Amino acid sequence: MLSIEKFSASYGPVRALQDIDLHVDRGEAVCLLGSNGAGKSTLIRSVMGIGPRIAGTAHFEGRNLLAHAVEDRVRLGLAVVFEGRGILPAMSVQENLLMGGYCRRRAEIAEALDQVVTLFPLLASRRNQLAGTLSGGEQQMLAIARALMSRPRMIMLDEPSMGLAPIVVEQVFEAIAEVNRRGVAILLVEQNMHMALTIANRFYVLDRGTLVLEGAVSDGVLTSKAGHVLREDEIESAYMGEKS
Amino acid sequence: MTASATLLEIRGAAKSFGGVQALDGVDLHLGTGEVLGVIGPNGSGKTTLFNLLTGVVRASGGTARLAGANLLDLKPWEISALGVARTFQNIRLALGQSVLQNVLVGAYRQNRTSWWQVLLAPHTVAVRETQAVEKAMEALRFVAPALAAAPDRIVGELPYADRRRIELARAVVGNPRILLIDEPAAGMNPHETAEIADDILRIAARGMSILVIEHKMKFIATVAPRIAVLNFGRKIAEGSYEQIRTDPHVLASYLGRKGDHLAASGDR
Amino acid sequence: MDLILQHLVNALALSAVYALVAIGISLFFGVIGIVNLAHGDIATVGVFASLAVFQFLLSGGAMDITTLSAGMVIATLAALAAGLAVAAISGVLFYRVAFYPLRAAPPIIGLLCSVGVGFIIRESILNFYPNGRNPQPFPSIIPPELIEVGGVIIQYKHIFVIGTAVVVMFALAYCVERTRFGRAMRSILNNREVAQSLGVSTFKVTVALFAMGSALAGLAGLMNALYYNLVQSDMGTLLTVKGFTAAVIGGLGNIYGALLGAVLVGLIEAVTAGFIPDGSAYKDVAVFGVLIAILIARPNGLMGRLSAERV
Amino acid sequence: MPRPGFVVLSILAGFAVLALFLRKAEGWILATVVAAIVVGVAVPASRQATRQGLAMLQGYPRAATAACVIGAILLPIFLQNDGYWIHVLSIAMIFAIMAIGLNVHLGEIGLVNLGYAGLFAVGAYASTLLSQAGAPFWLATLFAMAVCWTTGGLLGVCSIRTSGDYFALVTLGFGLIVQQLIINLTWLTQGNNGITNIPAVTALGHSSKMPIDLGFIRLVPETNFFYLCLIALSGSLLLARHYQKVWIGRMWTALRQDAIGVSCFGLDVPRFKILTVAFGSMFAGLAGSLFAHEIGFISPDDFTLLHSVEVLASVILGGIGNLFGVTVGAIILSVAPEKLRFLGDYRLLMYGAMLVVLLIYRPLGLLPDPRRRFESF
Amino acid sequence: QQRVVKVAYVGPLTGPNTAMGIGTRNSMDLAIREANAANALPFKLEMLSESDDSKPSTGVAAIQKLCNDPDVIATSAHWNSPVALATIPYFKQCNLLNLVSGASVDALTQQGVPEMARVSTPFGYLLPHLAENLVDKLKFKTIAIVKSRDAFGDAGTDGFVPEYEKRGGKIVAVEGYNVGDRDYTAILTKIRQLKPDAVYLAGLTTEAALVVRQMRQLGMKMAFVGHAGWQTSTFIEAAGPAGEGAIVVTSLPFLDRLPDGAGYAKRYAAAGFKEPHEAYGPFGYAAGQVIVELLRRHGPDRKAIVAGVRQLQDVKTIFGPGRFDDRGELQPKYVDMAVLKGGDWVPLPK
Ligand SMILES: Nc1ncnc2c1ncn2[C@@H]1O[C@H](COP(=O)(O)OP(=O)(O)OP(=O)(O)O)[C@@H](O)[C@H]1O
Ligand SMILES: Nc1ncnc2c1ncn2[C@@H]1O[C@H](COP(=O)(O)OP(=O)(O)OP(=O)(O)O)[C@@H](O)[C@H]1O
Ligand SMILES: [Mg+2]
Ligand SMILES: [Mg+2]
Repeated sequence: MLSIEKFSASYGPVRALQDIDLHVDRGEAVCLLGSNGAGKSTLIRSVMGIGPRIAGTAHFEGRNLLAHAVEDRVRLGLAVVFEGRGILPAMSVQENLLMGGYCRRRAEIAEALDQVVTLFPLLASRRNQLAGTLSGGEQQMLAIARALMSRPRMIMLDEPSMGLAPIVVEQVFEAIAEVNRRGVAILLVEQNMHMALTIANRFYVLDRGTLVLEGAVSDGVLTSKAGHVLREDEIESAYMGEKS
Repeated sequence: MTASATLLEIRGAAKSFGGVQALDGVDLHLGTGEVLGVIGPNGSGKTTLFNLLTGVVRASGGTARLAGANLLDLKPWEISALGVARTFQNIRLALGQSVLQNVLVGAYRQNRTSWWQVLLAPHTVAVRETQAVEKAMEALRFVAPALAAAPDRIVGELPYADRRRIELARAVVGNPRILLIDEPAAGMNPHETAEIADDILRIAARGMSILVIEHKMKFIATVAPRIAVLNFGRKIAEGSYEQIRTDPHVLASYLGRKGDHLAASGDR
Repeated sequence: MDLILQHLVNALALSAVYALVAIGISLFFGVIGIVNLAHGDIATVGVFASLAVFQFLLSGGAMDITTLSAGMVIATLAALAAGLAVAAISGVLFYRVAFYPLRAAPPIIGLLCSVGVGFIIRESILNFYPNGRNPQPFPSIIPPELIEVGGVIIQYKHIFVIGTAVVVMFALAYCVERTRFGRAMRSILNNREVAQSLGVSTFKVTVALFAMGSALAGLAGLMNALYYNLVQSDMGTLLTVKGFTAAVIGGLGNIYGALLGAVLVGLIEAVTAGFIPDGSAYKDVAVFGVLIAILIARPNGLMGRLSAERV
Repeated sequence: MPRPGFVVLSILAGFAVLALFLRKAEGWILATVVAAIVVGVAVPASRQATRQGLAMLQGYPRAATAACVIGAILLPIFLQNDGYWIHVLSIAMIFAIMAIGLNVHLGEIGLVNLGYAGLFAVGAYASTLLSQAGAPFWLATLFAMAVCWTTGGLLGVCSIRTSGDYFALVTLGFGLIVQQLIINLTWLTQGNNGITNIPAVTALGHSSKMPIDLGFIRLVPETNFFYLCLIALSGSLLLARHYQKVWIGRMWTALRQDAIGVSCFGLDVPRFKILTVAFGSMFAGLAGSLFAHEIGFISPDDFTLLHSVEVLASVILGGIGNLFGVTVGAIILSVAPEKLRFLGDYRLLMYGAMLVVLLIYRPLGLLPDPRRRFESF
Repeated sequence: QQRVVKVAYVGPLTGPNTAMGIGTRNSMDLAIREANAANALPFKLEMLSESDDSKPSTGVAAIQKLCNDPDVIATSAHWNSPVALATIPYFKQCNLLNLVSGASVDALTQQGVPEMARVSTPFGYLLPHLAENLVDKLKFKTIAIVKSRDAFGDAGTDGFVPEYEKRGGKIVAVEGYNVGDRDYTAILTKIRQLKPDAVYLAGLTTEAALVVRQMRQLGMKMAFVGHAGWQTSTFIEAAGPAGEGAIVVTSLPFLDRLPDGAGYAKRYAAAGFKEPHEAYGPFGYAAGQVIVELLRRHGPDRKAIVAGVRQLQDVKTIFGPGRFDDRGELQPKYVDMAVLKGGDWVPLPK
């Protein structure tokens, strides 16, 4: 579904991504792990078209993403939850959600709105509050809900559990799993590795801009690409690099 | 905790935003040198409590006594003068400035001079400036040794975790009596979370009293011997981690069914 | 009493003329976050386009239209339509040439750039429009008769401009607050990157906005021209200053606020000019005095947006 | 050649070429030079060149500064004693002083001031009135600076609550009100007729109306003010730079980006804002006093909104926040209209076009302040 | 080798009032061209012009530029009074003659500066004439004044009010406005209530046209009077039918009442200037004639020319034979009354 090849990006002299090869297949949930500054957010932003890119290709459903303007990538079925939430602060909760369905038809929006609100009942009671005045966690819920509004074929989530109460984290992961079960592909960036691996089919580990490990998960068992069985702390040390 | 050492005494702190009752009469006390964890569901009023205590938001009721003064009546800079410093949930740094410049902002209070002095007594001013830089570097070495090696890096180019550390350094540089820390471990991986926990314990060991908000239970259990739980702007429980993790209200509203979040090798 | 009522009527009509500009300025601010100081000059472009059509169609004839004929009606409609269209086009052009390259720059740069554009427009009309240096009569198509109600004189054009302003305000407010297009416009100001990643084509939406806002400026200019029947190349400056003032008093970004602000400005001017001996010269002082007082009491204007910023 | 020597020589050569350009470039030569500059601005490579050139200068700050000072001192001679251009450059330096002051408002704490000409007027009239009452020039100037400092403080009070475009409108109103008051308080200001016969500046028996006789050369009387303005400009630059470098400058930056944040670290934001706005306004007093005594005549027409916009444009085009940049910006913008005179009626048209083109290709100014990359205010 | 001798016009060639500046400049140029063509002088004259933009500071810069050009021997400068006031010290400093052809504030020639002289008519001569005509001839006993808040409006009022009251007229209101205003209904409504015999507008064209239009729209039928400041062709167009019947006191000569008016008009047209000569053209022409005469008598020498102006007791200009008085004013001054009739300014029937 999404396939990225030889992808590199840099901020001026700072190289943030180097020759990344990554793919997400139809209906898959893929988890991208890595320590701070590894380049996870950069990858997601660049795929969406608002980050830097200097080399490489990215295809979505066989179409060349890089040839599409940012807004058209949404129409292809891509949705994103940014790190730091990316809500529209001066617009109400309701309007934020409606903006999520910007590319959808009216009837679809109404339906999606119902579903999203059942997932996050709190949002329903705050419909007319300005999104900028929500608490950090509330904003995070709004961002996830908004991404679901566009009925995407694939969602990229950048640290969706950040700042959420434990009980909500559970709900959010359940929701992601549920969305995934309905056939939406997921690319998930998470620090909360344990949780992330409960819903992922495969995982990548990024360290200082390069992919260092890649593998599959099934029933809680992690296997590397080469077929070795891995423990979670082995992955951890992979992305901690020399730091620890 | 013994009441005799109480440094900060919050009574009935309340705040409403239009229809939303963000805080609804919260009582808390903080002892000298103590670390108090504050947890609670999203939107339960934790950050608002910090905002009241630092004068960023006007309270609609209650008192917070520190050294005879009621913080809820004071302006932010007056509160700062009493020795209260904080970090922000949404990092607030000057992104275009260097690490050192940002930390120096925290040293403002001890090292300021008057506008006239700047003009007429450049020497005094220069001495103060050097002192401030020394203090800032020391704070950096204390909470972010890696950054102390590169104090001229521009903050906007640093990853998230480093920015959090700079905020922490900026808060401790003024040697405050009370430190308010809002979700220091958000967006950090387990390893970094552990580092931050360690930092906080070391800060506390220097005699600063700390109020810390966090959603990561492992973290909060490590740093805070006593934890207050807020929900809908009220305190619903208070006690050690062991006490609150079994509290049915806390379980239902915050921790969730699975309850024990330390068991997993994750970080909750 | 008559006198007071008469002043009130005058003030309201004046307010309506200001309101149309203020609404446009407020709209631009609310959507792209830039105070467009060329707004009044775009209005002038529309006016002169319209004037050109009139001069062509009526070539040589009297500029004051008194008799109603089919030809006249067509000429009038053509001229007005031309005014709106040219204003819209020049607004889009102005966006593409000047604002688009600056879309990521701080708003103050946009403000200064609009000052430069204002210069270009004014000086171009001055130099290139035939006899552009001098004020020129604009045809009066509104019947000049007066309605006298108990000593108070009401002119048809009073009713005309007030009506237009109110209709435009409601239509625009609906468009911005309630429609998909309006939401898309506001989302761009909130966060450009996020808006794009939700599927908003920022370029197309902004072009549409400039077309709409500039046509609105053209309308404001035409109202002004029809009201005073005299136009000149620098008439836009006054419109911008008054419109900006009214928009700020009402609260930038709020379209109802713009109207309220305009009414206030109109009233203050009428009161100082009408009731204080030799007060006319001080009306700007009065307006700005009140403005400063209002802003100190309500920093975001009378109906300004709630701040969405929190800590 | 050793590099510092190269730096000094190239700067001095620059001044000489500038003088030649000002005096001699006319008609086609001028048009070509202007076109070349415009093209240069539009070409990205030139940005690179500017940066490299500046980097070289920064490598030898002392040599560069010394060369600039010497070059400026020699400029009247380079200009071959041409009183007209010496006068124009004096006025340009006065504008540069204003730009430095406005930069404190706009650049340091992000306040858009559309009424700086109002402060300029306050300074000019304050100084003139005292000077006509018999006070010496330096006293009148100090008085003007004090009056502007106070007036600026009042504006600062307005800035506590209002910000952004709202403050812009308050200052726009302020500028307008000042102008109206000057027009109407005729007993004090002589209204529209303006004040004529502002006394010349005298020091040590030398009057600014007299030529400077150096024995081997007699410099035209305009040179007096040229040097006076040069001293004032250098002083202003040093002063602004000095405040920028200590904690005050740091807090300016921090305040501009996050007022709530700094208030939590002990900064009394309202007080600090008032003092800052007052500080920035003080420069208008200096500039106003110089202007009044240089022209010898002031009237409300010299202090219109257009003048405010001109100062604003200087700051923005020069490079917000960069003291050197705003100085250069102000000098370019006040010399350009003189050089564009040959355009006659099309002068203002070209001025507007130039403004737009420069902004499009150099949105952060000719010499941008690198610290501002992450900002948008 | 022939010496270059330059004379210059400085005035509003850009900015507001451009039409006036250009008309005057062209007319002066015409006089210079004629002198050159007739070989009236042993050298050729070159005509320079600078714009003062109607701004004092620009004016000062322009004069300084001319001062520093030693070839410039005489000038005629400034249409706007504030600008003319501002530059006096500079003319004085470099001994350059300013033979004013537009600016009308009396003070210009009252400061004892020998470099200042004038061919045009100052307000001092106009306003008593207006007052006299309004009271004695037209019988307007009450009047409301609408004036611009600038030197022009001030001069128009200060010189008028005492004269008018001295003759028994009554001022019922004085209302100022700021140049650039477009709406006068508030002050006109106030004036309507007072029912004066006439409204006197002391200001310039655009505002005059707006005021008279708005007066008529408010149903005010009283007379509309003023002075030459707005006696322009633009006013006729801009005011439209509302302007019909407006009365002004004028220093702007009706060409057919001047000895050489018709010839001047013909030659101006023949010279191929793009712009009309406008009302001040004859003064520009006269200034050119006087300067040529001075150069003929005293040669290209700034000081000699300045000294020579007040001694000039027999000069022929477009206004006929004239002489300069000891203030430097060309006498006799032209004053007349005009009325807007049938779309043109015509002399007020005696
Ligand atoms: N705007 C920028 N300018 C310069 N460098 C940047 C910028 N944004 C990010 N970087 C650098 O790029 C690298 C990758 O950053 P990125 O934000 O993608 O990391 P991340 O893996 O998402 O980290 P985190 O877990 O902290 O979110 C980091 O080293 C960072 O310093
Ligand atoms: N300025 C405001 N206007 C309106 N409502 C507000 C404002 N600030 C906070 N609130 C509301 O007050 C409630 C408490 O917010 P607060 O930020 O204190 O929550 P929190 O406990 O810190 O949550 P989180 O853990 O998600 O950060 C929230 O429901 C929020 O929406
Ligand atoms: Mg990230
Ligand atoms: Mg919070």
